[in-house]
Amino acid sequence: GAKTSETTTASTAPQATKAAAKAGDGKVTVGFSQIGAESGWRGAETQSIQDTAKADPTIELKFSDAQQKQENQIKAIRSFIAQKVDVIAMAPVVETGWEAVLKEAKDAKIPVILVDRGIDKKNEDLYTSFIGSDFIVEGQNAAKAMAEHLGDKGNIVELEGTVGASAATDRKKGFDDEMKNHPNIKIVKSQSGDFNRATGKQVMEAILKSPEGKDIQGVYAHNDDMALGAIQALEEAGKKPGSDVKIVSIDGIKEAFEAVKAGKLNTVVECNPLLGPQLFQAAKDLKAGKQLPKWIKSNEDVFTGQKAIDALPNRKY
Amino acid sequence: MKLPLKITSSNITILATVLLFISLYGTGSAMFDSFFSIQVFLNLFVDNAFLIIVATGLAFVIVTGGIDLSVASLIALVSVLSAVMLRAGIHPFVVMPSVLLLGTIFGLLQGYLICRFHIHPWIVTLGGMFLARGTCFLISPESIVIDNPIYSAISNFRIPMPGEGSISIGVVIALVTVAAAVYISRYTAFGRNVYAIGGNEKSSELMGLPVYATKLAVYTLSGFCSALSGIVFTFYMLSGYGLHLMGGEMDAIAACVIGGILLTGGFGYFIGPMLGVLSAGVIQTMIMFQGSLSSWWTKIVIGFLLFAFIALQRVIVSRRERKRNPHMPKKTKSSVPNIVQL
Amino acid sequence: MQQHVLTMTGVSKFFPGVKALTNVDFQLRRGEIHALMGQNGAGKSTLIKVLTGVYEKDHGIVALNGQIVHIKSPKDAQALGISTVYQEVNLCPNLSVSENLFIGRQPRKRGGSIDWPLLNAKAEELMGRLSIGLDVSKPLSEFSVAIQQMVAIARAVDISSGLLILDEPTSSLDQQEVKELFRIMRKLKDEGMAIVFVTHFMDQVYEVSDRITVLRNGELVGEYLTEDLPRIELISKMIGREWNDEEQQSKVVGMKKGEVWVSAQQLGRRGSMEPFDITVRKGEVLGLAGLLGSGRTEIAKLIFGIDKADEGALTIDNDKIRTMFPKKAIEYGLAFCPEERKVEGIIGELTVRENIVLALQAKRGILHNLSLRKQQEIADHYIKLLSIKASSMEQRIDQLSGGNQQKAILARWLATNPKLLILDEPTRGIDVGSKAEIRKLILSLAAEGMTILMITSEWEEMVGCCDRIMVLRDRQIIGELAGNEIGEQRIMQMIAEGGGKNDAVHEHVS
Amino acid sequence: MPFMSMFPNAIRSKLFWPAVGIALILVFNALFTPGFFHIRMQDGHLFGSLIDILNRGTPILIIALGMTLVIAKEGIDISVGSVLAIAASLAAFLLQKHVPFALALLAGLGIGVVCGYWNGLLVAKLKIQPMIATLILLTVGRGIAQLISGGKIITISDKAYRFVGGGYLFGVPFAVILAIVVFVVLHVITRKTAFGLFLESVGANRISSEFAGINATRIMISVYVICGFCAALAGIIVSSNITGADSNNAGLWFELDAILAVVIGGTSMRGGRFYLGGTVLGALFIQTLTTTIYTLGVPSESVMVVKAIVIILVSLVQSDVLREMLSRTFSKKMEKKVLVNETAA
Ligand SMILES: Nc1ncnc2c1ncn2[C@@H]1O[C@H](COP(=O)(O)OP(=O)(O)OP(=O)(O)O)[C@@H](O)[C@H]1O
Ligand SMILES: Nc1ncnc2c1ncn2[C@@H]1O[C@H](COP(=O)(O)OP(=O)(O)OP(=O)(O)O)[C@@H](O)[C@H]1O
Ligand SMILES: [Mg+2]
Ligand SMILES: [Mg+2]
Repeated sequence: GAKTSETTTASTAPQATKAAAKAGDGKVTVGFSQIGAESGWRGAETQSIQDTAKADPTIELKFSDAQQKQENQIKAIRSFIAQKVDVIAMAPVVETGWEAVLKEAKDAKIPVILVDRGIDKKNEDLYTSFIGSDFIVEGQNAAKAMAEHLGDKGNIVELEGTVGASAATDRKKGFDDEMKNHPNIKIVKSQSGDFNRATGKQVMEAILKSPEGKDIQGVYAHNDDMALGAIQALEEAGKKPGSDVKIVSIDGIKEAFEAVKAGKLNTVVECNPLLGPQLFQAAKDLKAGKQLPKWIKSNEDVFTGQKAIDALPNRKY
Repeated sequence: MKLPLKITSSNITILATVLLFISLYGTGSAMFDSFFSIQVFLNLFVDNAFLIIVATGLAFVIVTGGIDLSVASLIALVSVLSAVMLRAGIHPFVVMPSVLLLGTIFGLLQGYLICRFHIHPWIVTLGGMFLARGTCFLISPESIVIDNPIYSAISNFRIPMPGEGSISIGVVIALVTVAAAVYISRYTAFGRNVYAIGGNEKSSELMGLPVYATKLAVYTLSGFCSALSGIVFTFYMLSGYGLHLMGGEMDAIAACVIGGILLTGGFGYFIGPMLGVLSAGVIQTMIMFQGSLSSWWTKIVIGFLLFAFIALQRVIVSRRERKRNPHMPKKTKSSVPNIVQL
Repeated sequence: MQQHVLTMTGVSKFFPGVKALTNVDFQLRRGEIHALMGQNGAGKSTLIKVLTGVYEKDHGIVALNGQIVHIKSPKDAQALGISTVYQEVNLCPNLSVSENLFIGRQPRKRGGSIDWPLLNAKAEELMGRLSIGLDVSKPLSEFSVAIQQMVAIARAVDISSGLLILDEPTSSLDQQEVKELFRIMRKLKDEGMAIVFVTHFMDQVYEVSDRITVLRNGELVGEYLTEDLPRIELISKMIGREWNDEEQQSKVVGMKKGEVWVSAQQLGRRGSMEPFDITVRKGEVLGLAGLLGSGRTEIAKLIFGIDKADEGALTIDNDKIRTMFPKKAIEYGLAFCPEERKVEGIIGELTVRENIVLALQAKRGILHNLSLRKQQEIADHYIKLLSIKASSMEQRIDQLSGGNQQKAILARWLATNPKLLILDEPTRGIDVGSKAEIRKLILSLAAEGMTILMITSEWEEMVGCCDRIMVLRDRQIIGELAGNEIGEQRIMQMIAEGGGKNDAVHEHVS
Repeated sequence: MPFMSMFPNAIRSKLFWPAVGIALILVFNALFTPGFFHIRMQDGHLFGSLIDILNRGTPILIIALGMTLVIAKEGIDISVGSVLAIAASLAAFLLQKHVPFALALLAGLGIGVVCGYWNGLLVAKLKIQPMIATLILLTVGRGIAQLISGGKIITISDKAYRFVGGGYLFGVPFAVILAIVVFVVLHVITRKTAFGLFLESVGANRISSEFAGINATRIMISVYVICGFCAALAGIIVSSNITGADSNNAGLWFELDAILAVVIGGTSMRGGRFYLGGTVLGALFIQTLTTTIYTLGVPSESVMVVKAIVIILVSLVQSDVLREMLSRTFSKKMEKKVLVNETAA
């Protein structure tokens, strides 16, 4: 839908804001502060945003990578303000600590769009819109899928993400909350696998050898990479992932879908990183003076069995 | 007072750094509009105040020939503790001194292990780093927002500067810290002992200097500076979080080295860490203004700019060193006739 | 008894495998200069370190002015008025001369901050008292060992109140500086100070000391009044057997006419050595004479390729060599025994054995590893040959006494079986007995056809060994002496006169 | 202790404490983790926690072996994690482009050597301080790895490549055999040639070594090259083991563990003497600790605290000063006893 609206925004926008008057060429300048490149998922998000911007001549993207550091993001936002961009977008590395700098943005009359991660609820007035999914809901969806696979009964292992990361905390929270409704399912072990494959595998190996690990029916991983590592560990231990041990994970990278096809992974809860088009559409709408909803939900789904196999050819990342 | 105004082997790195800083800033101004503005320059201080403080404290350790890897984690710990205490309703003016005290004790303990048992500082402070980070997660794995009005007020307070710019309280604290460090390093016995130990620890011992006490003090000071930096950082972030400043110790060390402080100890001026921080800050700002590098290119470019900076610095320094006549007449000539009389 | 400033009774100190001191008594009276004598490794430095709290003693009592004291660190010692110059120069190379002199006791301004101008002024005055004019604000590392030694002495002298200990302070000083030092020592003595003085120079002992204590193998031999103890007897007591002057073998006079083997043509390095010509003939002992800092070491370093020459050329065995580096030099059969043993010589953490075989191994290359047995054989051979005193060849070399470290470095180079042996101050810090042995060794090596290039500040030694002497001044060769011309007086004269025209050059170079 | 008496005194004392550390953790496991020592054959290979420790420990172990040499030279290499990622990404990338296995492997190892050479040049020739010199590659290297892989995880399907880190030879993990080979080769290089002597001598006193005719620059560069090679090999093992090259996370923070292993193994950060055997024990100690933590299911939040406490305890135990303090109080008691006996007699 981005292509059609482009001409209208280009012609109506010029005098809308102070910044645009400066730019004068009708371009929408967006400063985007990305967290980093810690996972394939985030890489896909970055790719989507950069590709969309490149394909659209009316967009000028200022991209800044914060290398996982909040202070770098704050600096980036300051520099966007200094450069007088039209819209600031960011994927906040944490929920808290944005008050001061977002206020500066507000004082400079630059709207802020949050992408894929939210910030503290108290600061809702400091940003215009949030585009993305809800980690808690993802966790809940994963729990529902798991309960279904296990017939509401069994022992499971939870592979957590990086300690302290909001995706990890919320996916755990959503999952655990939902599991309260399924009292016969027991989480016998919960360990951090740092969101990566090697650690995921190593942790799973150790768990399998612990007393509690002898009798498990399910593994819930906060992301696909850890699930893929766990699958290997299970196979090496002589278990059959997918049938002996049900596996549910979140994100939806291509390899996970392949694993579903191979029967080794049961459910993938999607968390869509391709937010580029939605982001720039929102930016243009803002410049055009339109009102935006506070939460623009990304298009997401839960894939199990045949549904995943069908979706596989269309996966981009 | 004989300030080192002539170029010597010890201040050449500083001069090289200043030179490179200015030329980088010049390049940035030429390349990007609004790069050359008071506020962009002042932002270098505003955004890096905490790093200046912590690097300055760390510099004392490095000059004695030691290292402190726990500094960044300690900052994170201070932020988390402050947040938790404030959430519990403790008054900010109780919170601040108590986290300062905690940081100081933390440094003291590390120093004790290092000095008393001769364990290598790398190991002790690596342990300290894990301990501080781990404690953060034990206290709260999530980030905690700080909404205390006093903290918010301090955080938002800006001191206007001439020419449409302003600085934060943190900057003031940082500048005071640097000034204090420069003074201590040059005008107190403690400061001079720090250099002596870095030059030759055994000799210092034989000269009767209080080596043990000085080293202990240096690690304690580093802990104190980390805690102070942690407070400034907490103002800056208004949140407490265990993942804050991951890998920040490397930034601090790099700042010291860029600022001409030798990791082997004994050399360097305490204005250096601040210059190092500013230089790294300019590189970062340039990349932000450039605004089209992907994540990996950002890393590569930052790394290469860092490399170019250090390599140029080395070239300038070694050029000067070669030019300088390394040999001086070691004796007054008057001694020659005397010998003949013998 | 009450004039005893210091009494040490029954002091023992053991290191793993070594009895460095066994049951030693030592007394020091007010207003005396007391020489502590003994061979390398006799325990002199250890006694001093025990006294000043560097080492903890295993047994014994130390009393200062009649009161038993427990000195646990050099700091305690200083607080009790004992100040020390240790054998190895122990200052901070990164600090300025003035700071090294006053660190720990800097003059303060009223606010409590260090008064730098005053500090520098005081430092200048202090160095002036020792007749040394230098820029005291320069880092110590920019000065030669001699200057560093003088700075250490100046510091100790200035600190001391009651007791001053000097462990081989004169080893790298020239005669003028030694004279100056003695003048000060006498003055301090007259003021009632007690001074302990360690040296291997017999002349100096007799010139300045009042009393002598002799140690041998960590045991006390006895305490004597200097005037009652003839030189020969002192040496006998130190080495534990009869000693006669005939052992001082002398060279075969007569210039050797071997072919030119190494020669330098206008070899030089900007800022460090004026271009010079030099020829070394096979089988001769060639000496480089000059004052400290005259450029003798520079010549040696250029020939050995440690400093890269930026002009001129070097010819060895008719091969013209443009760039020299140590490995190549060793392959040509050169060996270089450097003067600053702590930084350029020993590798402190390694064992005596490893230190001895190092250069030979470097010569053989990385792949032709010497087997452990072979290494042990070599080490054993040289430990015996040079009578190196070590508890075993697996002892760390930095635990050896200073003189024995020097011998181990000599052993390192002898092991490469060199054709040209460059010795820069080879006998610095070596006791009389060993000195004679080393001199004997040099002469016998020369007799066997080894060429030797020798740098020494002991002109007597130079005169006694060399067939030919090049005289240097201000980084230039100003003359040559051969055969019968050689004599201490001649050398001094040459240095004093010969370089008159070079003063301008000197300004230019610095 | 018959095993220990095989080694000379100095080495023995260096190996002793890490060995005790490992033993303590194992005893702890024997008491509190049932089945920890259980090893069985499964699909024709050994299977059990102990095998896991060896298997998972290999990447850190191999890197730590290389790091030992660098530290012996009074250097440090904090870029190993990034080098690891580069090597893994490059090899995986080439395999994806259907380059033959052998070539991909060579390219992966080769890039490690190049990275090591670069570090060596910066340190030995440009005389940049080691930590900063390698900090540059730490930053740049991760970027290069991501550049090669496009920030994604490259899946590896090549059978031969998978065997390197995931296969078994005679029932033993092949990676473990590789680690043993690396150890033996390094041992031979350092102890059967003069390399070890030269390295220790350069590490202890560079100037003296140069005076003695050793080419210090070449020695310094070669240790970084060896370290780079080791890091690359570890990268291949890691990526092969998870059948994917993860340019973002592979080898993250490995440098800290590797350095820790070296220091626990008795090699001083101040250069000079080094102990490859000690490093092996150090690495195994760290891995035993890690595996134990995972097996026990220590809450994720407290893993770091546990690790910190163990590190500090181990280094305290290793400290000569503490041992001397203890032995002194002990010998004082003995002395008193002797005195009592004497007076009694
Ligand atoms: N730290 C140490 N560890 C082990 N042995 C030592 C140590 N220090 C000295 N020794 C040994 O103690 C003995 C006495 O050494 P000391 O340095 O006192 O000799 P010295 O009389 O000063 O000799 P020199 O004239 O050569 O300086 C020597 O055999 C030496 O090897
Ligand atoms: N001004 C100086 N700055 C730094 N190093 C110096 C200086 N002057 C001399 N040196 C060093 O001191 C040592 C001795 O210097 P030099 O070779 O000039 O003296 P020398 O004639 O050999 O006398 P000696 O060796 O007896 O001191 C050399 O290693 C030289 O590099
Ligand atoms: Mg001595
Ligand atoms: Mg000399």
